[in-house]
Amino acid sequence: MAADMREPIESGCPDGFQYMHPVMRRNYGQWLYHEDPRPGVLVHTARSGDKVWTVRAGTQRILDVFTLRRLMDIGDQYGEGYVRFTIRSNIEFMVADGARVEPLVKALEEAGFPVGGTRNSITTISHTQGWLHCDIPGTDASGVVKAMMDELVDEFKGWNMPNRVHMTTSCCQINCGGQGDIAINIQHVKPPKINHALVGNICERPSVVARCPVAAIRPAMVDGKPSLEVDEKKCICCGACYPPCPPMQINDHQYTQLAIWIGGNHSNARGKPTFQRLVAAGIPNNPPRWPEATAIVKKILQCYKDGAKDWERINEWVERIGWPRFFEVTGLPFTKYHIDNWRGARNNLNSSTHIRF
Amino acid sequence: MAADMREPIESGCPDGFQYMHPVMRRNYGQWLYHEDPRPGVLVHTARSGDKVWTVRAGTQRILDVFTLRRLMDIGDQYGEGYVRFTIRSNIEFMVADGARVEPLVKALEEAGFPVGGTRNSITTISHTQGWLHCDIPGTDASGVVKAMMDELVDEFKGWNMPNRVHMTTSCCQINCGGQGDIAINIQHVKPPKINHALVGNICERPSVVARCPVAAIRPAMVDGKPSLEVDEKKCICCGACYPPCPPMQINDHQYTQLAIWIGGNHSNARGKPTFQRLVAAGIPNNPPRWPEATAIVKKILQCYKDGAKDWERINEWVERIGWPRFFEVTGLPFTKYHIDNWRGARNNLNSSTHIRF
Amino acid sequence: MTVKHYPTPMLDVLEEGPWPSFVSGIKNLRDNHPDERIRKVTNSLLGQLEHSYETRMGYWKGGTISVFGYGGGIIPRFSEVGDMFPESREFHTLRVQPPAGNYYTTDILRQLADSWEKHGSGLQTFHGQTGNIMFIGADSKSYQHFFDEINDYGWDLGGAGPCVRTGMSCVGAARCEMSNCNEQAIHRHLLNNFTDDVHRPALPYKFKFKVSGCPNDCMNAIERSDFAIIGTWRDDMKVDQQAFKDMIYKKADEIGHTGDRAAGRQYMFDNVVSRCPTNAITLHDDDTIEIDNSNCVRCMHCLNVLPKALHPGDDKGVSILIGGKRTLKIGDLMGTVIVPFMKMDTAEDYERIVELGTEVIDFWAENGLEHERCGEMIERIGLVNFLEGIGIDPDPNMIKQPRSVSYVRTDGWDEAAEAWFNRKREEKLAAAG
Amino acid sequence: MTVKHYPTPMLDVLEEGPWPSFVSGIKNLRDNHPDERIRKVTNSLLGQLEHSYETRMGYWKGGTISVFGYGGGIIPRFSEVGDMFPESREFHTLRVQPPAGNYYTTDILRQLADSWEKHGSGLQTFHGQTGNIMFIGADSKSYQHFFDEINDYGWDLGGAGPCVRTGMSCVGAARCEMSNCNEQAIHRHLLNNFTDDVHRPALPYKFKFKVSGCPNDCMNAIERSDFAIIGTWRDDMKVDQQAFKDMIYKKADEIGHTGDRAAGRQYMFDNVVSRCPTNAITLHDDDTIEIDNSNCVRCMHCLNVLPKALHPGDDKGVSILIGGKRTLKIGDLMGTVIVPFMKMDTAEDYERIVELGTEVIDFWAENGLEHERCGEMIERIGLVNFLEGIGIDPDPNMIKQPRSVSYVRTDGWDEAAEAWFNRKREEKLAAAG
Ligand code: SRM
Ligand code: SRM
Ligand code: SRM
Ligand code: SRM
Ligand code: SF4
Ligand code: SF4
Ligand code: SF4
Ligand code: SF4
Ligand code: SF4
Ligand code: SF4
Ligand code: SF4
Ligand code: SF4
Repeated sequence: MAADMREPIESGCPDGFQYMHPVMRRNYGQWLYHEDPRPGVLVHTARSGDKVWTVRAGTQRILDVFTLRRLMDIGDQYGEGYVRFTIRSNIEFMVADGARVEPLVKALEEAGFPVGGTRNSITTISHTQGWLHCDIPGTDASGVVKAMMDELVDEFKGWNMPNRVHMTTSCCQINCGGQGDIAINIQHVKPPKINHALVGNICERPSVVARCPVAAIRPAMVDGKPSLEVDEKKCICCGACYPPCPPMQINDHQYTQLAIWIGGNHSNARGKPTFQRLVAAGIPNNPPRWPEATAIVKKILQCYKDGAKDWERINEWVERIGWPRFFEVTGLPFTKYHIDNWRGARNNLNSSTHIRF
Repeated sequence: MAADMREPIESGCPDGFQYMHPVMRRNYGQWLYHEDPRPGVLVHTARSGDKVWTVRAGTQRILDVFTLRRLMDIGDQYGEGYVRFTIRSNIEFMVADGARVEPLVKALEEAGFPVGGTRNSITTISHTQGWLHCDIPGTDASGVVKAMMDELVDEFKGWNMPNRVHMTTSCCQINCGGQGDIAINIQHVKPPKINHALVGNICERPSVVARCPVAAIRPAMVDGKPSLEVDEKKCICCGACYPPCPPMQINDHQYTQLAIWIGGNHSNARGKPTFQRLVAAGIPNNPPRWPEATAIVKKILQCYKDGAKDWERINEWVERIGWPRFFEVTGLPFTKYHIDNWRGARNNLNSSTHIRF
Repeated sequence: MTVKHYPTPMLDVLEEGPWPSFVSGIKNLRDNHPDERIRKVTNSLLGQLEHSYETRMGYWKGGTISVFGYGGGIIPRFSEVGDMFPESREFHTLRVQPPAGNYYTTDILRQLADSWEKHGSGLQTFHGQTGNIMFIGADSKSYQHFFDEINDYGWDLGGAGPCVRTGMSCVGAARCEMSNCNEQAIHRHLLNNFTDDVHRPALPYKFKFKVSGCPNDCMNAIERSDFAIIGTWRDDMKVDQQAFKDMIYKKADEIGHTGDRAAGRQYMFDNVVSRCPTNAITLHDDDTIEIDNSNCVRCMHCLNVLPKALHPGDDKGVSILIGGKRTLKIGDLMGTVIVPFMKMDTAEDYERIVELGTEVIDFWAENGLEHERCGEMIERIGLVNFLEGIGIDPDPNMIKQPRSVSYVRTDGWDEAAEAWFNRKREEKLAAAG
Repeated sequence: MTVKHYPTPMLDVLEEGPWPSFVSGIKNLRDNHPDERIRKVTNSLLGQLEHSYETRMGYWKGGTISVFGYGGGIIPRFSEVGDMFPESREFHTLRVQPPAGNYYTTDILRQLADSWEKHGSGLQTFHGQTGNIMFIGADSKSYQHFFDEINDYGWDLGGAGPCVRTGMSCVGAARCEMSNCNEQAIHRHLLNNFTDDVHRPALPYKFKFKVSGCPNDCMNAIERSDFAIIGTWRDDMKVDQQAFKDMIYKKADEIGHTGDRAAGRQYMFDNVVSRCPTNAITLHDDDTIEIDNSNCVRCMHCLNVLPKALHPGDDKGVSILIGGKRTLKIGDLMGTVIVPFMKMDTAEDYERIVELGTEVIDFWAENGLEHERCGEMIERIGLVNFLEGIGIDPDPNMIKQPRSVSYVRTDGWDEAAEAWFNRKREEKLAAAG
């Protein structure tokens, strides 16, 4: 059979220049500055004097071919046939003719694609596969994002935030969605339930054991068959054993909940990159609209908007006012779960008398 | 025999009020501000208007009764009979009569006790027992301090430093001297040599094994006798096994060297307390004057004096200019030994692009 | 023939609201796509998804499939509730590498859509979090054909499994004035050198390259990639003093104090001068700005606020940080600076970066445990051992601060010090010419 | 009879130079002390010390001795080269607790010297690094007599071994305007409650109390003690605006710009306003200063620079940090905030702090491993378990920041949240009532 098969052409990553707007190609590496004529629109000026306008619109990321074609139609009719997608699955239309901008914006909005996501807006929440495709999800990331963006769309279209807000959601504790100024993540609260009948066949036991970050899994014989057992006292319910061994069922309609983390900031602007930190857990995983999670996110955003100085990202704002005050202004409870007990926890303890009263 | 013995009076810590200058007793908790009329002299004013002058002088810490009596004579003749010792073994004479200050200063200086150590001076280097008394010392802390203070005495008597300079020395890696803006510590560079003949009798083997921070010690039979062996690859030559088991000889006339650590800052002023960090090692343990160590200390102090802003402690200065520049200005070599590899090392790595060129 | 629709009451709620709805998109395929196969597949998919929404559980499981000649690049999905929703029983995702920088013409996207519609579900994602185009929903019969078709006109699979993964690079030099390097060229040089490692998973675990043209790090490279390349510059920042003066008035204007120089200056103090992490900025009385370049850490903040007035210098290049990744299984890791600065101009420079990538991957392939990321290995063996393994000298820019714990064995200090002094001497000679 | 002197060429070098010389002091005893015993002991000591200087090795070994009724308080030293230097063959150190705050009259010091000279070597230290008076150099025949003599007039031994150690407290309220508590009272209440634990070593390891009257922490309490008590205040800082205005001119004067208001203001910007870690200070145009007290973290800096103008508030108390220590065997630890604020006024307050000390020591005595300090135990079991063990509720002031690693099991969240809200409600009620 292999003889009939077509040998792949290992072309790897395609050259972007072939699809790039000519004015970008021409001025490659020669851009001088940019301006922001309105939310969702950038204009970059090159040393040559050339300009390129970018119009950015939100999409649903999971695009059907109809929607993709509708976007291409807009790109052809109102744009100049060149597009790109941002790291947050926003689509960008690039045009050399500034006159096209307004009609393009209008066409996008009319077709249901909000224009915005630039500068100090809340840009699209980045997300992951969820129930639509992944084999280990505790929730549906696309659904959470749709539900939240419905409520945040005005912030996407406006410039009301102190600085950019980068949000993410993920559908299991692995967090393919990564960190964010605000990250909505899965948090399991019960150890995996083991379907012992299946473990022997499906799971490579030594590698499952090795996967557990707290060494809570031991090989064991159950009903005379090789299986695994979990020390429930040690287990921190991370779900890391589930991908290599699906019979270690971690997902649960009740005990798989949401948690919210804030202050992940990857840019080097002002401060060094920071990790996100836990602020709320125990949030019901409540499809189709996850109202409890959205309410907390909106509360945090409101406090940030009210309290932060221009250019302060969420982590910078909280660090300035102090974590105790963050819990005070947001009304979120502070619990023992916020106190780090992982390796290097001592770095997260207050070893000073710097205290606000 | 016990019957003859006197039962101790477990009086514990004596009440200080009985020995306190009456003006201090009277105004206890009611002091309003202080001023610094000259190096080594403080004057504190109480809400009542009362004042107390303090004259501070350096001592050799290991006081013989003659020296102690000489100091008491001065205290009686020029002071008012009340003294205290600071945490750095400086002696302080308290007087309510400001007119006594100048004669007191003069008497102290004439008797060989330098007056100073206040405010932005280099105060006395605090130190430990050394060869004079401890059972595990790699050097003589009193000697190192005497040698260095001889060269730094003008800085003790002056106010030339950007802020207070708190130095310490210790005579083994345990560091009873504690951290400092500059700490001169022992660093062993060879694993302990074991006198197997003695181990069996002297050392409680399990507790020695437990004492090793890197689990490099194993119980072993040597020549048919119970002894210990050290995995020399793992051993980090800390000497922690030596106190509980002296046959694990860590001290060596050649391989016991000095190291210099900077930036230990315990006050909460401006920044939170910080740990000291390694800057130089491989320094010969060279009695009676340890000139190599002194030279490095003086170089660091000179750079600090030249480079720091008022009120910057050494750690604040270095953090402002950056560690790469610290190595540049001091001319000290940067080596792989500076790179942390202890638990939580990742907190000390540069995980940003914040780099000075 | 019309397809009998599974009821989707919960999903239907997600058709409401202003944000584009993925549910509406899928339903549109189900209801209006000319190809019955697609109508059925999407109907079945919606049925299963609704079932997930109701039960709050996922129902996919994995497996192993790949196109002929490759070992990875496809995420296979088999339904655990295939009996209830049979038409989407198999629903594999092909991960396809986008052009570096994610540039497309409308034409090429239409062409990809056409191919995909012929073979797959009609659903795709621009892009996955690692940057692939994800064509979601092929079955065993179709994925090879789809691959063959798009591979013929220039598209190739990305990574999945323990292999080099698809790279990412920011829009950078194509449009962004902050860019300090040719992101695309770096991205393609590296990735296409490791094509074999992308297609045939044989490493301890995944390995990601990401390229950001400046320290704003729009690709999240430091946190989300094993090998982060970040553009930067070594000489002085460029200052257009006239543009800066204009900005004082422009900002005054923006904040409603048109013509008020003092207000503009205050804005500069509050938003630029006082925000510099190293206090490297002085605003003079004559409205000129001065940068203490020796103290500037290239954080980008002042350039971000004043893109017209301030620009990166001319002596551009990149910093390289290694070992970033998400949580599993020792907690998140940021990359660590391994190369503080490297020019990225000549063919030799590109060779050097590819060599460095090779050194790193080889050393890690040899020393990493199974399922251990490069950063975890570095944490386990210590940075110094890693540096020695890849042949790079220690540099103070690699650390935040020197060690504070005295547990270190410093024999070899003299040699190490000697090596440092020699290196510094050579650098000086080299600089002198 | 004159004593034959061991040659001390190396030590002699340490008689040179301006700093007071411990060598000269010892030699003075050797040469001029009326008591031959002391002349001999010190001669022998100098001999052994010179031998150490020559060979770069120490020659003391330990052992176990104590006074009648106690288990610790003396560091025994036996010479390993006693044959060469027989007169100082035994050279034990008695650790004697000084008065809290280290106050002495000249009389009492003379009295101590007289007793010591009668029994010991004539060498003593004010003080050891833990704060004891160290009487260095007693032999087996004499230490009990010396102890009996000074114990009779009010002096007691401190700690050595696995026990509560001698405490330390700063000069504080006796002289210092920064003080926020009665350091001596706290020191003595705590220490003298644990006298039994001081004298009879029976804990996992050593345990130290240190008291600093303000966050300048002149006692290094946070880093060097297991139980650090640091004075602080909760209400607003006190500002004497007139004194502040005067300081503007005084500082201008000090830096050579007499009468120059602008120079004085610049000094205030550079040294006060811009140095506040939380930017809580505003210098107004009318030369008044304003403190944003809700944001001030009581770092002390501005008070340090301006002791006449700025003073701690009236609602004084202490913060308590637990677990500081030096390196062995997991690396240095700073204490962690366990009690952000506690009043220290009434007898009940003193009882509460003693109770807290007891809780901590008891829990640690029960759960600490052999030779494990309290801070090491906290690191091993996690702060939360420690808090539960001593019955203290979690508070955000205990942390720098919440956890960043997702490895945590959050069942019980709802109860914990509920407890928080209840606590806050009660606090509010208490404050209102
Ligand atoms: C298009 C995009 C890169 C791409 O190749 O896809 C991009 C493009 C630009 N970024 Fe970005 N950033 C993009 C994702 C990011 C990310 C990653 C992310 O969103 O996950 C980061 C770092 C993530 C983080 O959370 O820290 C990022 C951190 C920045 C920053 C630093 C902000 C800060 O203050 O911390 C700037 C500087 C600024 O804001 O002026 C910046 C600035 C810019 C500028 C202004 C650069 C320029 O001069 O052209 C670009 C215009 C953007 C705008 O939205 O106003 N970009 N930018 C990404 C758009 C995402 C979106 O659709 O919203
Ligand atoms: C598809 C995608 C999410 C998305 O919807 O965008 C994804 C999906 C999966 N990720 Fe991921 N990861 C995706 C980007 C990421 C990222 C983000 C990035 O690359 O910047 C991360 C964090 C960065 C990093 O590499 O650490 C990420 C960290 C993980 C991890 C944890 C790795 C770690 O060391 O902590 C796993 C678990 C594993 O590999 O064992 C994982 C595993 C998985 C698996 C393979 C789960 C599994 O074992 O079956 C998921 C397959 C889902 C599916 O059905 O397609 N995925 N994953 C992203 C890849 C799309 C693409 O190729 O473009
Ligand atoms: C006497 C003494 C306390 C005692 O009970 O023994 C003391 C007394 C004072 N200290 Fe201190 N400090 C004393 C050891 C310390 C220590 C501990 C040490 O030296 O090991 C520290 C913290 C250690 C560290 O390295 O961080 C300490 C950190 C401070 C600070 C904070 C300095 C900073 O900017 O970081 C101040 C505030 C200041 O400088 O105005 C301070 C201020 C003061 C003031 C000005 C307080 C006052 O208003 O009276 C006192 C006058 C001192 C002077 O020297 O000018 N004292 N001070 C100690 C004198 C030691 C000596 O002989 O030199
Ligand atoms: C005498 C003194 C040094 C001095 O000359 O001032 C001293 C001397 C010794 N210390 Fe210390 N330490 C002394 C203050 C300290 C301090 C400072 C402090 O208390 O503020 C520390 C650091 C703070 C701390 O507690 O961590 C200190 C940390 C140690 C350690 C390491 C403890 C750790 O957990 O890291 C040891 C080792 C041990 O106990 O196993 C130690 C052990 C010792 C021993 C008992 C060594 C031994 O095992 O034989 C030394 C006895 C020397 C002798 O011959 O008298 N000494 N030791 C200090 C006590 C005098 C006094 O009672 O006033
Ligand atoms: S976050 Fe978890 S469930 Fe979601 S796509 Fe990634 S691996 Fe799958
Ligand atoms: S859920 Fe996590 S902690 Fe629990 S057994 Fe599985 S891998 Fe281990
Ligand atoms: S530092 Fe070491 S040698 Fe010196 S007194 Fe302390 S324990 Fe003894
Ligand atoms: S010197 Fe330290 S590391 Fe080496 S064996 Fe002894 S205790 Fe272990
Ligand atoms: S990383 Fe820098 S160069 Fe790249 S797009 Fe972002 S701002 Fe521009
Ligand atoms: S780039 Fe950052 S560090 Fe450099 S001058 Fe600007 S704000 Fe300061
Ligand atoms: S700690 Fe504070 S109160 Fe105590 S002496 Fe030092 S400055 Fe004064
Ligand atoms: S005490 Fe410290 S934090 Fe408070 S206002 Fe003064 S400088 Fe700022």
